[in-house]
Amino acid sequence: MLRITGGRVYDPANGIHGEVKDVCISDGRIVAEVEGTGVRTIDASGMVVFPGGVDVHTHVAGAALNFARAMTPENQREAVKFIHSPELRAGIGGITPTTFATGYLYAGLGYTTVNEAAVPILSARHTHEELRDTPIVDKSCCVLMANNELVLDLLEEGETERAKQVVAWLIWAAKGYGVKAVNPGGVAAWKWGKDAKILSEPVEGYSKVTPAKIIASLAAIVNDLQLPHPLHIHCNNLGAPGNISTTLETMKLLEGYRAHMAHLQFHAYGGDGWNSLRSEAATLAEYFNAHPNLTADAGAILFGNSVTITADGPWQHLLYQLTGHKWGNLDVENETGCGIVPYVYKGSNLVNAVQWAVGLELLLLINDPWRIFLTTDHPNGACFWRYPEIIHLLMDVDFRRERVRKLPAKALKRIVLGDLDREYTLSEIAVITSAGPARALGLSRKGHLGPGADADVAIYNENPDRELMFRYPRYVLKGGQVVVEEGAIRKVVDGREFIVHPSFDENIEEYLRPLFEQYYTMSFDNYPVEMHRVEGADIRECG
Amino acid sequence: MNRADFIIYWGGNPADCHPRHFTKYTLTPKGKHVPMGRKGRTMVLVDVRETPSVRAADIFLQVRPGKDFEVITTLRALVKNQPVDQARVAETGLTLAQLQDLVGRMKNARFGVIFFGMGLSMTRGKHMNSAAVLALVAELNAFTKFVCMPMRGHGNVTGADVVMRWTTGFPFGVNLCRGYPRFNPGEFSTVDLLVRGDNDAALILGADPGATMPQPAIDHLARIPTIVLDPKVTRTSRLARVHITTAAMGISAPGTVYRMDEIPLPLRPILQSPYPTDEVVIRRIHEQVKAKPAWLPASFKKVPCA
Amino acid sequence: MTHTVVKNATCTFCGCVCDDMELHAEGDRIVKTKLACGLGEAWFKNHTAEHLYPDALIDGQPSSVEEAVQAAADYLYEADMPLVYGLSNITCEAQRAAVALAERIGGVVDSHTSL
Amino acid sequence: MITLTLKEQPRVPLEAEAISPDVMAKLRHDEIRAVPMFLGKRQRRLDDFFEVEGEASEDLEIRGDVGKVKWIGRGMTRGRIRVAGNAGMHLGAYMKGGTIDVSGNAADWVGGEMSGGLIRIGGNAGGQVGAAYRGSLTGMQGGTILIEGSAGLEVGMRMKRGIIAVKGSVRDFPGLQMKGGTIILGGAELRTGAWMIRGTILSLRPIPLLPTFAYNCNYNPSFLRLYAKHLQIQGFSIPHEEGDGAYLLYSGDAAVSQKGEILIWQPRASS
Repeated sequence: MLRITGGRVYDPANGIHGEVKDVCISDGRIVAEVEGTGVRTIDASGMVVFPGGVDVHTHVAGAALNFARAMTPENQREAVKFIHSPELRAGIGGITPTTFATGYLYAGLGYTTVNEAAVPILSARHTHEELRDTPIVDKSCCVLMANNELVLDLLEEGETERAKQVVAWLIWAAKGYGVKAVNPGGVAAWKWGKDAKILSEPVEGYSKVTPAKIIASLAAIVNDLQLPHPLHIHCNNLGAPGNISTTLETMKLLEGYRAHMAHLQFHAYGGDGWNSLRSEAATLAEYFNAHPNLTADAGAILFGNSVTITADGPWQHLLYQLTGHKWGNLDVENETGCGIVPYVYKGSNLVNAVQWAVGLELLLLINDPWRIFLTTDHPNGACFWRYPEIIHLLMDVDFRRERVRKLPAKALKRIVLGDLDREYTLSEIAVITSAGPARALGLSRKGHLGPGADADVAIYNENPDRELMFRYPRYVLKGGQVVVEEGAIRKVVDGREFIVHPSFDENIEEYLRPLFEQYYTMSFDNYPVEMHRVEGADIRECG
Repeated sequence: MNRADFIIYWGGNPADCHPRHFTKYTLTPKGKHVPMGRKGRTMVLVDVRETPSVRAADIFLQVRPGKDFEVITTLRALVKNQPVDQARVAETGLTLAQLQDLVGRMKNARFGVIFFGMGLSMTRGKHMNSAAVLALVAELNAFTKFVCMPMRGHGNVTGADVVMRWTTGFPFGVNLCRGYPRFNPGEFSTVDLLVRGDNDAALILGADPGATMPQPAIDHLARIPTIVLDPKVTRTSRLARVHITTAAMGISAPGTVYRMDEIPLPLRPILQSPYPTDEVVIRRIHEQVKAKPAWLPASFKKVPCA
Repeated sequence: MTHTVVKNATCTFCGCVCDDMELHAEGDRIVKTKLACGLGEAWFKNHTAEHLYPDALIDGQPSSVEEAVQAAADYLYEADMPLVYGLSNITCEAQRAAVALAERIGGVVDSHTSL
Repeated sequence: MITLTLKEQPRVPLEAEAISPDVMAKLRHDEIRAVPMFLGKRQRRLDDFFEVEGEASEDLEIRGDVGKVKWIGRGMTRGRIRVAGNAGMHLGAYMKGGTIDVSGNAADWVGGEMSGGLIRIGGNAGGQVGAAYRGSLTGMQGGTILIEGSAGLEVGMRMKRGIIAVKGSVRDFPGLQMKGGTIILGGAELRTGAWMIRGTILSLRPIPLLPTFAYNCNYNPSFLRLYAKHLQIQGFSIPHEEGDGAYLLYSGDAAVSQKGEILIWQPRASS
C-alpha cells in the first residue's frame, strides 16, 4: 500500500485540475484511502502528479520496425545505451530502440501504456513476441485491415455481413485490440496523387471497391463489433501536397461513425507541389472542431533524425521480403525500395519547416484537448522520447515564437503558427498525453487516478522549464510499483497486453479455409496467434 | 507469391536446396494476380554452373565464378542507360546483349522478385554482392515493383537475425562485453574472432563449426573451453570440454521459427524427447551464472535514461 | 506401439520452413511424412526420440546435465570474452534465452549469418 | 615522454581508447597507471598490462606487440604516438590531429572516419583503412594515411577527403563508394572504385577494372606534381614526369556516377 502525498494532482478525467491531494494505491490499483501500518508514503510536495502517459499511436514492435533497426547501425552507435546490470537488460535507444530500451524509455518518460499502430496479421505473431520483450508498459495493437484482400473481395461482392465476420475472426486471429486502415485501397491511390476524387475511384483490381467504400465499411464494421477503440485511420495521400482535400473527404465519409484519425499532421497540406506546400491546419481544425465523432493524434515532426516507414498498401505482405539484413544493404540509396527510409528533418528546409508548424498548429487549433493527442507517429515524425520538446512548445508561446522566427522566411507565409497565442495548461497536457488517448482507446482503467484505475502514475518536479520537467520524472509508478526514480529505471515489471475478442460465427472458418489454402503460403491452422504467446493478456469480449 | 510475374534466382539451386520453393511459393502456384500460374511467370536463373534448377528456368545465364558483382553493377548502369565497356562485360561470361535483354525484361515486369542464394552472398565480394542486388532492386523500383530476398540455408537462421535485431538492435555479430550491444562485422564475426584467437570460451548452439569452419578456427575452439548444446554428439562436441544433448527443434522441441521471409511459424513437435530443450538448458546455465557476483564494475550500473 | 499423427507440422530443415507437413510417428520414430520434400523427409526420419547419446559429456566422459550446466556456467563466467555462436538450429525461444545469456556473461553473440 | 611497455600479450583483445595524448597529457604517473581499459568484459588498469615510465606528456611511445590492443589514439587531436611493434584494430579511428607512427603491421580500420592528422604504418595494414564504420555515410574526411606495405579490403570506403597512400598492393574494393579524396595504390585486386561517386584513385601498376568504367584519355594531371612533392617528403614517390610515361584516365562508376576518376600509370616503355 502506498500514499502519494502533497503533490498537485492533475486528473482531468475526474475533474481534478492541480489540487493538492493524496493519491492512494493498493494492490496495483488506485483506491480511495489506505490505512494501517505498512503504508509507504511518497512525499510529492512541490511536484505534480499525472496519470501515466498513454501513447495512442506509435510503432515500437514488429517486422517493419525491426527491419529499420538493422538498417541504421550508425544511429545505433550514437544512441543512448542501456548498460546491462543484474536488474536491466542491455539495449540501445535512439531512433528505433530495441524492445527492452523501448520499455525503459517510455517508462522513463512517465508513459505506461502504448498502442502499436500497425500490425500485419501474417506477422502478428512476431509483433507479440517483441511486445513480450518490451518491459514495464502495457500494450495493445491495431491490426491492418484496409488492404486485406479477403475483406476487399467480400466488399466487392457486397457481402458486408460476411466481411464483418471475417474482420472479427482476423482481429482475434491476430490477437489485436483495434482495426487500423492504412491508406485504404493502397498503392494505386498513391499514384493518383492529390486528385480529390480518388476516394471514389475503384481500387486497382476491383470494380466496385473504392477507398471510400473501404473506409465507410470498416468504420461500420468496427462500430457493429462494438470494439472499444473506433476505426484507426491513416488517410490516403499521406505526406502529399494538397492532401487536405482527401483528408476532408475521408472525414466526411466518417460522419455518423466514431473514428480516430492517425498522425493528422501528415494529412493537412495545401498547395499543388513541394514548392507550394502550405499548412491547411486551420481548414482541417475548423472541420474537425465541428465533428465530435472524431479523435486524432498529432503526428508532429521535430527537426532531427527519424526513420520513415511507409506502409505500402497491397504490397504489405511482401514488404517483409524486401530484405537482406546484411549490413551491406545499409547504404541509403538501397533503402528507398524497402519502404524504410532514414530521414533528417531540417529546420532550414521549407517543406520540413511547414510540416513542423502543421503538427503544432493542429494541437493548438483543435480546441478540445480530449480529441487531439500528442504523438509523433514514432519513429516517422520524431522519436517518442522527444515528446517533452513538444510539450514545451505547446506550453510556452514566447519560446514557440522564438522557434518560429528561426524558420526560413518563405515558410512563415505558409503557416499560421506565429499568430497563435494559445498556451496549454498542465491539465490540458495531462489530457493530450494520458486521459484523452486512454478514453479514445476505450481503456477505462488508464488515463485517470480515480478509484479502480490502474496505479500508473507519473510524478514530475514542478519546473518552469517544461521540457526538463517532463523529460525526467521524479517517480513513475506502474501498477503501484515504483519503476523509475530520478530518471533511472529502478525496477522492471512486466507489462500486459490488451486484446479484444469480438464475437463471430465459428463457421466463418469454413469459408476462409479454402481461400486461405489457395492464396497463402502458410497453413490456415498455423495462422492464428496462439493465446499463450500474449503475455499477461487482458481480454475484452465485445460485439 | 500472388503477384510476381518475373522471378530471378541468383546464385542458388532451389531444385536441390529448397525443393519446394518453386512449387509451393514462387513458380507453379496460381497466384491471385497471376491466375495462369507457371505460364504467367518468367523465370531467370543466374548461376556459375548448370544445376537441376536450370530445367525449371525460362532463361539461364551462366556467369563466370566471382563475376556476380561485376554483372550486377553493370545491370545497375544499364538500368539507368549508362554506357558500359563491352569487352569487360564479356569477361563476366555474359554478353552485353544478354544483359540488355535482362534489363528490358526487368523493367517490363509487373512485379519482379530476385531470390539470391549463397552462391552470391558467400562468394568473393560477399556482403557487397548482396548489397549490389539490393541497390539494383531499389533502382528498379523507379520503373516497376521489384523486391528481393535472400535464400537462407539453415532452418531458423532468419529467426536468429530477427531476435537479435529486436533484443540488441543488430542482426548478428553483437559484442556485449561492455554491457551494451556493439556491431562490427569482421571484428565481431565468429570466424574472424576464432581465427585471430580472440575468444577464451565458446558456447555453440545448434551448429557444428567443427565440421564447417576453417581449420584455424576449429583449432582455437579446441584450445579454449568450448561448450556444445546439440541433439547429437557432433564433431564440435568431440573437441569440446562440455556437451549437453538437447531435444531437436521441430521434432521434439516446441517453439517458433522464422521462415526466410520473416514470417514466424509455430512448431508442432511429434516426438517426446528424453533430453531437455535448448531453451531449458540455456536458462539453467543462465541461472547458474546469475548466482555469481556481477562482473560489471559498479560504475557501470548507472542507467542513462532518455 | 503408439501411433501419433501431427498435421500442419513445420519442417525446419531449410529456410523455406514449410508448415503443411503431416507426420506419422510410431513410438519414438517418425515413420511417415506427407508433403515433405526429399530433404525434409530425410531430416524428419533422421531424428528419433531414442536415448542414443549420453545426456551430457564433460571432457569426453558421460556426466549429468546438472554437472555439465555447472561446468558450462563456470567456464562462461570466468572467460573474459566468451562467444555464443550458432543459433540457426534452435527455436526463437532458445535464441532469446541465448541473447540474454550472452548479455549476462558479457560475450559476443553471433549466428551463421556472419559466415 | 610517456613510455608504455607491454608486459605480456593479452589473451583476448584489450580495448584501450585511453592511450591517447589527449588523455595522458594531464595525468600524473599514478593516474596513468590507473587508467581503465577493458580486457573483453572485464575492466582493468593500464598497469595490469604495461610498465609505465614518465607522466603528463603528449608524446607516447608504446613498446611491444600491441596487435591485440584496440582503439589506440582514438579521437586524438594532438601530440604523437609511436608504436614500436604491431598495432591492433581501430588505430587512430576518429582521429582529428597529431601523428601516429607504427613500425610493424596494423590491423583493420586504421584511421576509421578520421578527419585530420597523420598515420604512418611501416608494415602492412588490414582492411577498411580510412573507411566509414558500418552504416555511416562518410569515411575519412581529412588527414593522411601512409602505408609502406600492403593493405586489405575496402581501403578508403566512403572517404570524402584526405589522402591514403599504399606502397604495396591492396585487396578488393579500394575506394568503394568513395565521395572524394585521393587513394594511391601500388596495385589492387578486384573492383577498384566500385560505386565511386567522386574522388581520385591512382594505381602505379595495372589493375582490373569494372565494366562500368570508361576510358577517357591519357594525361599527367598537374595536381599530381603537388601530391608527388608532398608525398616525396614522406618517402613516397609518384611518377608524374611526362618523359616517364602517362596515366590512363578512366571515369565512373557508371552504376552511380561518372565523376570518379581512376588513373593507371603506364610507363613510357610499354606505351
